[in-house]
Amino acid sequence: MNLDLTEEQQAFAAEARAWLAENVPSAPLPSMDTEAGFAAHREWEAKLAEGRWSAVAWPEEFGGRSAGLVEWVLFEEEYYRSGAPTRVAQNGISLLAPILFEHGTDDQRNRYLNAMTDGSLIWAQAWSEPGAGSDLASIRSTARRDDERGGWLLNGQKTWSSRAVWADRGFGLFRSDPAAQRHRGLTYFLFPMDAPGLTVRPIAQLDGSTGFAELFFEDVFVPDADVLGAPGDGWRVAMSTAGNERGLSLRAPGRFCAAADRLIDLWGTHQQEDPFAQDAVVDAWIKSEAYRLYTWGTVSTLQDGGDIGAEGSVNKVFWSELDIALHETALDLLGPAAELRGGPGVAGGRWMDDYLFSISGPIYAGTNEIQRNIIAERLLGLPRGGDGRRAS
Amino acid sequence: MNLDLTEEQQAFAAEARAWLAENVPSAPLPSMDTEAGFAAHREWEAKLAEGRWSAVAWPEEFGGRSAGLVEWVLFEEEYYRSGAPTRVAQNGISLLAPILFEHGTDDQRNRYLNAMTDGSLIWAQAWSEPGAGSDLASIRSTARRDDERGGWLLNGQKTWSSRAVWADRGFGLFRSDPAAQRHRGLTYFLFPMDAPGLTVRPIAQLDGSTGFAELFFEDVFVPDADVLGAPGDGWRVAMSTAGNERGLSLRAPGRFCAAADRLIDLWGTHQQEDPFAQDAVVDAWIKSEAYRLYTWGTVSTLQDGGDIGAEGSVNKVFWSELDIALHETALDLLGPAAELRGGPGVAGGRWMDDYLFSISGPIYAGTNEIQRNIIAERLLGLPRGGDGRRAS
Amino acid sequence: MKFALSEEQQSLAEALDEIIESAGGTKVARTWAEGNTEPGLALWSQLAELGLFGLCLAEDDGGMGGTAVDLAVAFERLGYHAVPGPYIESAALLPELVDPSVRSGILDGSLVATAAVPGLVPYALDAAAGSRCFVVGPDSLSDASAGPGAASVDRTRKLSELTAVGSETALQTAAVDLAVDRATLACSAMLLGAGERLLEEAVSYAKIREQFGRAIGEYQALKHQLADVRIALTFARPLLYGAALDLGGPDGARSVSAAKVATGDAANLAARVALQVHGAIGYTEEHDLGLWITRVRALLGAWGTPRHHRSRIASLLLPAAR
Amino acid sequence: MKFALSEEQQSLAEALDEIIESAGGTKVARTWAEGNTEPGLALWSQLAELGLFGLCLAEDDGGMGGTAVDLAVAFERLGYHAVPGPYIESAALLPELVDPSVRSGILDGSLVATAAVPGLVPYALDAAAGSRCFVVGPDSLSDASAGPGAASVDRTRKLSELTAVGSETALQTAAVDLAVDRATLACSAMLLGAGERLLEEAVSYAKIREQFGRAIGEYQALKHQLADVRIALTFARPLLYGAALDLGGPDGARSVSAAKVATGDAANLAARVALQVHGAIGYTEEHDLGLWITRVRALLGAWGTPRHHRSRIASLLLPAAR
Repeated sequence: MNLDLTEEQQAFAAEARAWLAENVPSAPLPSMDTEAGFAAHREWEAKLAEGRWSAVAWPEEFGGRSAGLVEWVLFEEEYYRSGAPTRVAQNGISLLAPILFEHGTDDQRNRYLNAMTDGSLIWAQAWSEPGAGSDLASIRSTARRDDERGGWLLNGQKTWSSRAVWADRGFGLFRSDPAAQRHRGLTYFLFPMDAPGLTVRPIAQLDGSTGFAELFFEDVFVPDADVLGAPGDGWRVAMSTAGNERGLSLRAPGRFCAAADRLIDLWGTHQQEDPFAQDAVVDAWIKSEAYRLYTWGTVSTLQDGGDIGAEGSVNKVFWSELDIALHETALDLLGPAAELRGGPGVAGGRWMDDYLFSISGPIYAGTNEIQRNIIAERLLGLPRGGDGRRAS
Repeated sequence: MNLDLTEEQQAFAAEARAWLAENVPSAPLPSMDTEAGFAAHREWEAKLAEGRWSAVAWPEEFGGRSAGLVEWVLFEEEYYRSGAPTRVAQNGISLLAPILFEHGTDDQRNRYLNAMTDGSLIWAQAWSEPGAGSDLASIRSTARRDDERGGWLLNGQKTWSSRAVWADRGFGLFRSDPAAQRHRGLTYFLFPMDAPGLTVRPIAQLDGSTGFAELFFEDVFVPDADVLGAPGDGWRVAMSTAGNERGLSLRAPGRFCAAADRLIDLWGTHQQEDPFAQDAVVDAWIKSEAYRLYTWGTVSTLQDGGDIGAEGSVNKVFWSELDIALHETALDLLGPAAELRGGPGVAGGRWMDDYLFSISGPIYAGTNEIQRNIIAERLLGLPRGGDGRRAS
Repeated sequence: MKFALSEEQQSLAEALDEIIESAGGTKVARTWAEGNTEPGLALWSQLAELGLFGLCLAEDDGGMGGTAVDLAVAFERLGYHAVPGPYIESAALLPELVDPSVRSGILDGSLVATAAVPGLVPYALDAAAGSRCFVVGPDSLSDASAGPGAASVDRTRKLSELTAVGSETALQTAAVDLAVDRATLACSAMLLGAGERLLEEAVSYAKIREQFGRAIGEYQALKHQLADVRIALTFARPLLYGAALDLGGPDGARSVSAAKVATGDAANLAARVALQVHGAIGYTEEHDLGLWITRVRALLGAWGTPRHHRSRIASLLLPAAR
Repeated sequence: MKFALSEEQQSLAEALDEIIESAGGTKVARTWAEGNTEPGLALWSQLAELGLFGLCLAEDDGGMGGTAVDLAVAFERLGYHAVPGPYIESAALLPELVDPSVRSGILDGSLVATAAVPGLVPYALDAAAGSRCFVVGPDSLSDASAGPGAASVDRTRKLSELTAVGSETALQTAAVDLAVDRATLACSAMLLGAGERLLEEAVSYAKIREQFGRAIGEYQALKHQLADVRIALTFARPLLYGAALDLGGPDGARSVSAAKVATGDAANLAARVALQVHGAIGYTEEHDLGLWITRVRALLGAWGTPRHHRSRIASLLLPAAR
């Protein structure tokens, strides 16, 4: 057992650190959920691509560096510690790309992967439907065969579609076999956001941002070339994404380590007023360390050919609760100034904005209730309730 | 709205305070779950009876003072603040007596009530059965009619019978109609602990005490005169006790206020070593205050003819969690000495002993899970689960 | 001893509910957040007519001669409906501190006053919507001018730094302390009202919203979270009333602090659970839930943070504490 | 980078499990609690044969030349089986502090040594069962005589105050600090093992125990409590291994403290939930559950309380902290 890095790995991390120090914008970009902010984040993706840092784990032909898992985690750690912007390309790079690599056609990979890395192709995800919530399989949007044009016609409604307002393309599941129930008869589609028949309605959020949207589909045509995996096989195809969303790729440990470091700095400047926050600050640091080390354990498991499976649920509950506790501690330290929304020169910095984001953590990517069911049933082997409820 | 006491009430509290100051043993009695301790507690009950403080709310003919609810709460507050011993007579006075007053015959009241107040008659309760846990209605012990002798023959097994090892008599429910299910066909019996056919097996506990026991009934005869309420009506009769057990009478606020006061004293002497315990100490005080004030609200409701109902469940969860948090804070303050069991001169005092008692709080008198179901379904009106589970 | 609301107090609560609901309920907060203060100020006038701003001011001073319990009852309703505006400042803090001419303006609703209390309340609420700003010092009162408004997490709240202008009026320290504690009590009542509303919204939603073919309120995990909210609110309420009875007495300070801590904790738990029960829909601006979630977050730090109040209690329980 | 146990480490754990289970498993703790140390001391000898007491001592010093990770692996098993006796003292604290003659006695199991570390570990464990007592000062070691044993919440633990006798042997401060941190690491591993066992017992019981006609493990409220225990233990474990890797290095102190805090918190949660799942039966002495519940409570305060370790982390993260 060791945490030793090879010389190559150390050099890789040093290269990333140096590049980020040189290139990360000194002032934070405006929120990616505004038009100007979206454009600024797109530019940042292009800059990343220039340095070939967009998707380090991808093959070089698609803009990556063929980096291993260890390097990928090292990069993420450097990325967040550098204060670099949140990735507007995340839906594509973290959620869609792993599926394209596994189930996509060569044509799909060639058309989409490179464009994802330089910011020219940003994806919206279209998982949820109104009224479905965590029950992702209760999909009512339909895909009807159009043999004449060699494709499908999408109809129905999706919601909580992230990045949808300014994204270029979207991906999601539609029911292609109207007779099939739940997980069966679904097909995975890729579609342009400006397709005729597709209407995007932004959803304003608690924190004032509008990054999510409702999507209305009226006979939106998708050619066969943009079906991902086999028709009817959508659920199985999508589940590798869901595993990813909950697993390593959604929350790199660097994010929490960097936030814990900022919290320690904040505490340093507020310690006189509030010595009693010590334990909460220390606990945030301990937990971010635990998350960092746990991730190395996961990397080791994956390198040995193991898989994460239901461990992803343990992970999700842990980081989402850590994220809230860490930000609540910061708000406590800030006192009455905590109430102010962030902006240049505001006393509380961006802590309140980040807090508002954190409280959505236990809801999205599978509520923490669903995750705890999965932990209890799949990891601990407890019986399912006889009440027809499903763990996921 | 006011918390003002009448002159009479103030005089009553002063009288109780003075008597307690004069009479409470200066050294704590040995545990009532030992033979010597049980005897010492019995003597203390006799002493209380001399001062007519055993059951202040009872009519004078039964050894009480006909005191009102307010006086009763005032007495309890004074009692706990004085450091007086725990009441070995509690099963009888708090659980059984309210039922005797409501459902008992004159003969039963005359035979039992006075003797409960002077320590000469201590009761064991016999609610639970092995394997039943919180499901009190799943009673399998039986009562068979014995017309010849004019009574009933009890058979079966009870467990978690408190005070049973040294008690004089016991009370509990038995299934008198073997064909009836669950809440129906049960009868409430009073029986001597030395009855032929009744075997008492003490159960040693985590904290080393043996206050609970298993009871084995083999044709234990109980005359008709010791059936409480009508045969077959036992569940309805017993439920007034269950309500009591969860309500006002089980945990007088004085108990927590006195413990919070001791915690504040402890903190005063450990503040240098552990300033960071401040918030936990303050929270224990706030919650004991909340409990005290809440109790006055309950008294006001009862005085106005209202009843507690499912509010008792809110109460039970709150005090049981407060009790644990308060004692954990004390253990934190004590540092490594916390580990020591209490005894004269021990550095940690009785805090660890009381902590061990506190962790049984969320289990007994209806687990906190059951109580939360009751709160959700009866107070909030949420639907019962379709899984056949009952709230109580 | 009667630790329960009187019929008059229950009627007061009902009267407030009716007026606020007739004025549009939560719509008032929404328009206020969008910068249109008209419906909010119209409601302000109606509540002035009811006597809200002189609720616990002596009748000789033009008030209703009520008690701090009445004040708590009224402010719980304001929190329940997420009513916007500097009510704490105008109705709880200032009436006994300002001179009679200002006071009469406050009482009849013609004057919307706000204030900062340096060290405790550094930013004044809704200075732009108000007609007078004050800085309340430890033993003084000054007129003030307001800096530009900054955005709060609660979109109905605009916060400004104040600069004292003109001469100070000297005040008794005890009078200032009492006024600040009364304002803190009002804030606690608002938190309790917001918490009760959050629980109500969550319970209603849990009864109708289905997941995996059943009402989510049937699932024990959500049931128990909601039960915990009920417990927290139920035990915060007597602390609020207890503080109202103690206000101005020897235990007033620690009782008010206890009420602020407990109502804040309970309301914060209510906000977290209500959001969890609603899921993503509760996180949208279209849904009213965010009004209370953000209000609770804002009020947690207003009129003394939990840190401030816990330390005040500590120093009163054990004088050697910091 | 390979942050996972090696096959050898897994074999070590299995070997320990086999020896301890053959020796009677939890029966060893029960007889020890009743004052019969014979089975416990027989197990002690067997574990000495396995090399436990020289596990991470250099081979030149007669040890196995293992790492602190091996030590953590072994002590997790001791905690899992609630093995009684001063193992932390003999196997983790003392081997590198005592002189070679004492050390060889410890290594071959003939010498059962215990110790107090004034300021951190005021009471020595099981002095009566042992053959040598030491007081470990900041830079010294002394033989010691033991006062009468006092009862711990854990009935397998008897605690004594020690009085130094004879002359002090001088030690390097760094060597003492390292030994104390190694002992703390061993204690953390024991906590994790106890926590894992508590979870295992609770899960097994939840599968078979019925209430209201169904296995209690079907009820979501208990499921989620058990899931939370799984989460806490899962994230405490990497901190334990991380601390083992860091031991003796520049981050050793804070990593060991983090491991002690996290394993203690996780094990304490496991104890609370396991008791809640079992109900009254778990509170009886007849049931084994109490062995781990009381062990966890005792170890929480041993080798540095959570307070001590959190404050140590704070002082290392931010030198200005106390």
